[in-house]
Amino acid sequence: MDYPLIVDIFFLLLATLAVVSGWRVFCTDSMVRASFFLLVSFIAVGVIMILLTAEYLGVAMFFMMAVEMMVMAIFMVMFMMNPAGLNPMMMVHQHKFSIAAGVAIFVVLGGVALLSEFPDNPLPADLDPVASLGNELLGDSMLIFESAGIVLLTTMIGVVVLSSHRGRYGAAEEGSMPPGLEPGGDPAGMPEEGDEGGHHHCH
Amino acid sequence: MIVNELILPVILVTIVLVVGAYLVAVIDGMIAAALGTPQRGGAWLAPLTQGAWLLTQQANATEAPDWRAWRLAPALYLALAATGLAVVPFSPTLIPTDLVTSVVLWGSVEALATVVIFLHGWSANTLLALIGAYRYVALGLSYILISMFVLIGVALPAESLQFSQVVASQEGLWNVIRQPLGLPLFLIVGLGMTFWGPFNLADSRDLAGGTASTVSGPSRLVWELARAAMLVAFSGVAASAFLGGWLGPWLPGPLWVMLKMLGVLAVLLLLGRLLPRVQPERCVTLMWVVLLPLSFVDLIWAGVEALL
Amino acid sequence: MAVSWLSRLAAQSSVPVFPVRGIQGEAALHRLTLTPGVELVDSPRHASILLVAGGVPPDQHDALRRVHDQLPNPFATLWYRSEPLAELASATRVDDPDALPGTLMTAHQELMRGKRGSSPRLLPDEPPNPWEGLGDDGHGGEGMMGGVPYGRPMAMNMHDDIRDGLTLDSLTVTLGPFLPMLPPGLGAKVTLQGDLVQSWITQHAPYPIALESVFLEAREHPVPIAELELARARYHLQRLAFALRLAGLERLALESLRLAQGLSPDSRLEGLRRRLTRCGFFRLTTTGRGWLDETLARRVGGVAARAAGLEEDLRSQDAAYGRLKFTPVVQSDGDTNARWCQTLAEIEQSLQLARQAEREGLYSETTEAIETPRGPWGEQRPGDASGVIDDLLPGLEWDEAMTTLASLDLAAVSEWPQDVTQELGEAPGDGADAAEERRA
Amino acid sequence: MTLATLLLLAAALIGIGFYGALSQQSFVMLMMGLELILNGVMLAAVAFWALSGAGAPEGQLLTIVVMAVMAIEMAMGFALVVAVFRTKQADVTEGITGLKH
Repeated sequence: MDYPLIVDIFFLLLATLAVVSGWRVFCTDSMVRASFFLLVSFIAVGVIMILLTAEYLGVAMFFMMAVEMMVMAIFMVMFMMNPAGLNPMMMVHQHKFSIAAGVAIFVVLGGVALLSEFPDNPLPADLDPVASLGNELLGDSMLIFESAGIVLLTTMIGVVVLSSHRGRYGAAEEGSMPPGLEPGGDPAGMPEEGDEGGHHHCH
Repeated sequence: MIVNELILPVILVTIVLVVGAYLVAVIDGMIAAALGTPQRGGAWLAPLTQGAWLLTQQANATEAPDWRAWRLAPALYLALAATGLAVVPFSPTLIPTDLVTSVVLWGSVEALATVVIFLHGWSANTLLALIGAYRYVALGLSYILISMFVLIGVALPAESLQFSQVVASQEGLWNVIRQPLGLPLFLIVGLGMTFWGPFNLADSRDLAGGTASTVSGPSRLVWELARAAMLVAFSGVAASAFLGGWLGPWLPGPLWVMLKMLGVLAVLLLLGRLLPRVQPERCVTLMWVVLLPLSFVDLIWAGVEALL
Repeated sequence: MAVSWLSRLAAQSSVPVFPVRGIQGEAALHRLTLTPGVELVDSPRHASILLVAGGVPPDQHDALRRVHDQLPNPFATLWYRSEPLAELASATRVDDPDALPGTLMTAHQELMRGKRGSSPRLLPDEPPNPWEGLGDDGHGGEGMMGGVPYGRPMAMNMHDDIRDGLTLDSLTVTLGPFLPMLPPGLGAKVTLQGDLVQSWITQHAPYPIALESVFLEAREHPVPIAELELARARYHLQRLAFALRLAGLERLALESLRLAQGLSPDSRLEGLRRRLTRCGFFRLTTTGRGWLDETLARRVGGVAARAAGLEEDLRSQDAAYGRLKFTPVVQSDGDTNARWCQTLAEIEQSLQLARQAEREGLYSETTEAIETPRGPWGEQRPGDASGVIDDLLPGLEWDEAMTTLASLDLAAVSEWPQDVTQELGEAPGDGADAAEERRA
Repeated sequence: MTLATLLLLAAALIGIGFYGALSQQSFVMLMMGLELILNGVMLAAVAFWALSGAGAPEGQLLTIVVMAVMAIEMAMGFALVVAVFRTKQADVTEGITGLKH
């Protein structure tokens, strides 16, 4: 299948972007930056998918990965608050072995890609990718899927709300008591009983 | 072909975005004046003079910011607003980007907006901006969920994820009547994702401007412009998803879309001036315990209607 | 000339002013809020003019210099009833509140037209904590993240979680004394976990507030009750306006200020109260947090005490008030919400007392113990109560903490009345009040 | 944009992902390596679907499944990190020697 020149140019730019940002993930000094570099890599691949007319997948990639990377960045900040990566860090082990493994895998897979013969069966012209995906995914059972999805989400929210009493905003100790440092010991990282006379909690 | 597919949409989106953002500032100024804010000079000139002042002001620095992200975030937010506006169909033929999954694309604009707003607050490396960024992230997920459920509701009768099909499916009856819960929910999400008025938790007064608290000069201008532009893009999506887009008697389609967008904008800006800022804790509860279940009800309503 | 065209346009914009609220500067700022063409902004980065309103004690001049240097170029400074810093010899000083808006606008226009140079930087532009990293990666060379490349340790989880079961790293910062959300002069060292206040240590007490002169006169000789009560209502309305602005209700804040400005015994509060209730101020913005127990409430005194159910009001000891059948209004809850309900109720009560007293021409009788809007003034003036927030704010989210702070009136009462005339000269500046500030 | 170039790009992403997953000390960074590998896998799947599989719907389906796997991987991974962090106060791979606690 032949693509117009402009598509090829776009593809080249996006491929470079995807690889460079994918590589930057592991050599930036802040984890928040790392997760957003990964997001850029995902977005570049998503746009390539749209160029390949997988329009649903490409766009789904944007929003799935945006939320996922956002959560990832927040988890980083949860474990180490580090605005703007103020305190940079280098956290690498077995460096040489990893580089060798990465290069080896690239060479093997790249060799397979270049040397093997794949059938040349481009998309039929009358194919509607989104509809075909929807039919394959859900078939005729769309209603069942959708109601099951909503029920599941409701259950999740309900469980979170119930298990944390008033969630993030109230007495939540019962729902999220961490285990003790030794079996049967006091919970880790929890305040001592009785300090911080807690009228502002109970009011 | 290039003219029709590339240049024309870009020009259209740019013009609507710039004019729209200017109108947002003008309408907001007019509402403020009507509600008693003392003002000198006309509402039409005020945004221009304000913009000119920001252009003459120097951009400042903070201690060790993430320069790239800090300078890029306002531009990225503006780009997201442009992407959002690009999926709005202005007439059956005049559609900047007629992607078959344009409803999902709008969803990803909302998701990426969360990332960009977080970056804007995080990269400044100051306390108040960082708190603003956290707050938006804590709420962003609930905005995305509610908006996706509501938009799936309008996609069901259209049997398509394409905004032009969604508009076409409202030929007989607009979605605002067919799914009465949809538009109010969507408007609340809109105030949330542009952090405007009652849901302005990211750039709020108690944070001295939140994510924008340490930004000055041209980058602040771009950020404020982007916020207004996002409001414009949102009103475009709301007009096509619920108010029948280009449909309407007498007037040409694009004019109808613009009028409906103006209507949505006026409602949003008025709400923004009338309501107090919702406390973050209450906002989280409101989103997850009240509005999200309501969006399920809206979706089930839409599904049952589509089956009948 | 595109540039001159741009600057001509910029000169016409409303003047963005960042106010540094010093000792006795509030009254002028209330007037500025209602002035068209002047916009009071919350961040020095958003301003073209730094307005130092009122005196700043010498030990806070360093903080003032830092705020000064935060304004982006080009900017000017204006000193209202305040002695300019020694480095800024040519700075403009204004003492007349009526001339203030005009001077602000002229300064902004001259700045934009290039007729006035930008104020010079006062502090050297070097990082407060220079880079001290070791090694290629700058991680400080002490283990994976133990280094201090910017002279500060990495935020670590040093305190235990106190509210929500989510353990985040905590961050300690110093706030104030010119942060616009805090009472003027309040400085604190705050540890935050996410947006949750984990500890709050007040370092500078807020500046003493100046009451209207009628309260000080009431300590010396009987004064008309109507005048006293109107001044009281005005004081509360101005505090309400601050909280409403903080809550994003600009229009109601302005309404409240306008009401305060034109206050007469015939003024009515019903309109404002109705609009406040309708827009959901009590349901969406104020919290049921910030609860004061009896001891703390008594320490703060005034509205806060009565909102916590203490029927303490020196007015009930005054025979003239007795003739007006005065009984103190009280609430029971003692939280932020109750304090605002109490404030509104007291404004209404004051207006009603003023109406009655004006009809009957009543004068206050007791002079040794009067109830100021800030609290009881018996043996001594109401003192600084900012110590209570150290116990009150931990465990609240930032927004709740700010809402709570706005609802509390903590500053001591100054020995000088508001709007000291020119004869008293420099008094509201660095001299007398600064000494008092240190005593407080 | 041919099948070979697309697969080459996918191979590069997978290679970088492997490097990351093997070399990083932090759990979260390790997960990023895995996600980058899956990114390459998805690209390869879509490339085959579009250029070699004649639009068989299974190609797209595979990508959707991979996306779901990524979401689950992240949720499980974070649950694990949080659990380990709470017991051991460590978030690096070398901080734990066995998972039996």
